[in-house]
Amino acid sequence: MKKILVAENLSYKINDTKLFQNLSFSLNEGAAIHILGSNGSGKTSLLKIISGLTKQTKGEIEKNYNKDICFIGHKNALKQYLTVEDNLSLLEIEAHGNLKSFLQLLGLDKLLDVMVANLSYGQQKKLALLRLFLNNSDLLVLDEPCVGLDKKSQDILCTFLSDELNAKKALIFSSHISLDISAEVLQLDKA
Amino acid sequence: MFNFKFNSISDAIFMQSSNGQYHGLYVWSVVLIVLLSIAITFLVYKTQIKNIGKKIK
Amino acid sequence: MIKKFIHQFASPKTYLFQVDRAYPYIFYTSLSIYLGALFWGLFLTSEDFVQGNSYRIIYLHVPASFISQSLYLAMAFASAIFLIWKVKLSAYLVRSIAPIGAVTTFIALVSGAIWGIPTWGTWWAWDARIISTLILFIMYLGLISLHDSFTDNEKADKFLAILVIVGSVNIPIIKMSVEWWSTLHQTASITVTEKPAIDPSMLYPLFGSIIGFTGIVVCLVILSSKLQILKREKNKSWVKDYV
Amino acid sequence: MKLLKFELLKLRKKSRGWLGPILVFVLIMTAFPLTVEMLNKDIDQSFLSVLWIATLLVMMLATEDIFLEDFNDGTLEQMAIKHNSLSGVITIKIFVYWLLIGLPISLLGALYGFGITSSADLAIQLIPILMITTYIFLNVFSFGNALSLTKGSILGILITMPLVLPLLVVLGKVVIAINLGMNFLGFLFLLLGILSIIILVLPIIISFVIKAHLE
Repeated sequence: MKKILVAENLSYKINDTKLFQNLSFSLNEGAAIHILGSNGSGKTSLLKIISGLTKQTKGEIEKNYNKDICFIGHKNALKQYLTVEDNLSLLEIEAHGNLKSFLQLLGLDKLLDVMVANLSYGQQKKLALLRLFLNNSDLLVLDEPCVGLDKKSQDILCTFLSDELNAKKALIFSSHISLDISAEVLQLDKA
Repeated sequence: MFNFKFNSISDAIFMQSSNGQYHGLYVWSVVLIVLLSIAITFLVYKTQIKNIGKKIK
Repeated sequence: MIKKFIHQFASPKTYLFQVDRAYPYIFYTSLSIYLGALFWGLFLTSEDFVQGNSYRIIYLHVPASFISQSLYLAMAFASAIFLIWKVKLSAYLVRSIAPIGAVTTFIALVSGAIWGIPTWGTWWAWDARIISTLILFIMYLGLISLHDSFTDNEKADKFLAILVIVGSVNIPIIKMSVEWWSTLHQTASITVTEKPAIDPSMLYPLFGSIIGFTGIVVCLVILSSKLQILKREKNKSWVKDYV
Repeated sequence: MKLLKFELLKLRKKSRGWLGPILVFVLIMTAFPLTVEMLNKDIDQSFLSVLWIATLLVMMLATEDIFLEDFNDGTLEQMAIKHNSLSGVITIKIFVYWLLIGLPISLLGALYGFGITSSADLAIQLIPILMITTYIFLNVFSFGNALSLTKGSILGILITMPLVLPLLVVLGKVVIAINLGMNFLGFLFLLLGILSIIILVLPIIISFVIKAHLE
């Protein structure tokens, strides 16, 4: 088994507030980690550290993958004043083979000419998740992917993630809604 | 080198120069401004430190 | 190794204790030097041949403008240390020097303007040094407002340090360019390399006032940094003991 | 190249982002002659001063949104993860802004120069100078806006205005050089030198600042 991520004694603090201390875990390919914790326990910070946006205060993190990370955060990375089609090309997935089927699956196929600002929040979230569905990465980092999604889309997401895990990809995510994926739980609590 | 330049206090206040102008107003206002602004800055910091000290206690 | 050394000796705690011990000595010596030099300069020196008695403002103006520029240099130095070695104390120092710099620049500007009335016949001139001092003043205020607009202090420290360093590159350029643009101001009275252009009897009190004023400003910086440390470390246990 | 295409698309579709500053420039340059007497012969000289100040103001306005929007909607986050050199992305971003805002303003400024002073020489000389200065202004104000990201552009302007003053001095000298018809090329090379230093250094500093914002 190849280890995609190995974290040793990670600590992080913002302005002298300690969020987590001496956190150690490892992530194999084909495995998933579900980060749990109360509000303000540092879930988002941990995911940002893993994706390289933030630097940990202490500890080491070893990354072992070839391609880019697929990171889905709170922010959608969508341009409100552009149409869905333009946004797809900005995300560099307009030519992907599976694009059409996923658009149909999520019910976005009729909305290609609509400006993103005119979509509902859930639709925007689905559009943002297309970047995940058509990803080209070994490591998937998801921060609260289910917020604003209806039950049907959540199921689609779960099936997709299970398939990805079977395809030897690694997944680390935080979610308040439990997802139907076999995942190891990492509990973050305030020190 | 260490002799008083001015003969009386009023001379020192008015500071008449050899060209006849009185420069005392300028010199003394600058002295006043400099000393005052430094003193005020000192005061402001001292009180602020005192206040924050009370808060911490 | 250097990093370890700096971190050991630059903890806010040791700094505060050392500085508290030195403060009264610095304050009283520099105050007496400053007042003595002012007395000497204002009453004992003979009047200037060209400017008359108004030249005595030099003993107040030159120290202030010298300090206002040196303080910026000190800030740039502290910022570099902060960015390279991540020393917290130097970040505090940068933030605490800025308001003191603004005060001294203000003194330099006002005293210069008043000095200008009898000597140039105008209180303001679009002249190289005046403009660059004014810009320095605005920059000090800008630095303060930049730091204060961020609630996240660590971010604010980083941005402040970056801006200080970019500004320090720019200050000599501003000075050169404005000088190139036009100049009316007299050339510097004292430079390091050349023989001073003014009489020794006027020079000694000038040096005295510069040294004394520097000491007073150092005291102000100490107070300001103390306030900064107390504000930023108020949750630490040693601060409670200290107060 | 792909990035260049994307940034162009993003700015082109946001017409208030690029057309807005250009129209403001046109309005300022049109309003200026209304405030002075048309028979005044000194209008030639004050025209250039107004031109520099108008360019300065418009570049401030134009950079207001340069990082803020991408920061708010998360695009910057994705870019920082995807691209190893964020400074390259920033260079391209500023270049696109220059292409859509700086370049048209340079041409318009030359046009106004011809219209007001009716000197073709002046108009032609203005084009390269304006092209370089708009690029420098865009870089410097982007730096200010990166620092004051999410805190409003007033702060950004306040802290970067002092930094562009030397450039204004150079531009003031250029006015004399143009009027006397001498040493024009020297100034052009001076401006080019300033520009090349700024292009090399500022994007790196800006990327440092933006990374700190993303933390």
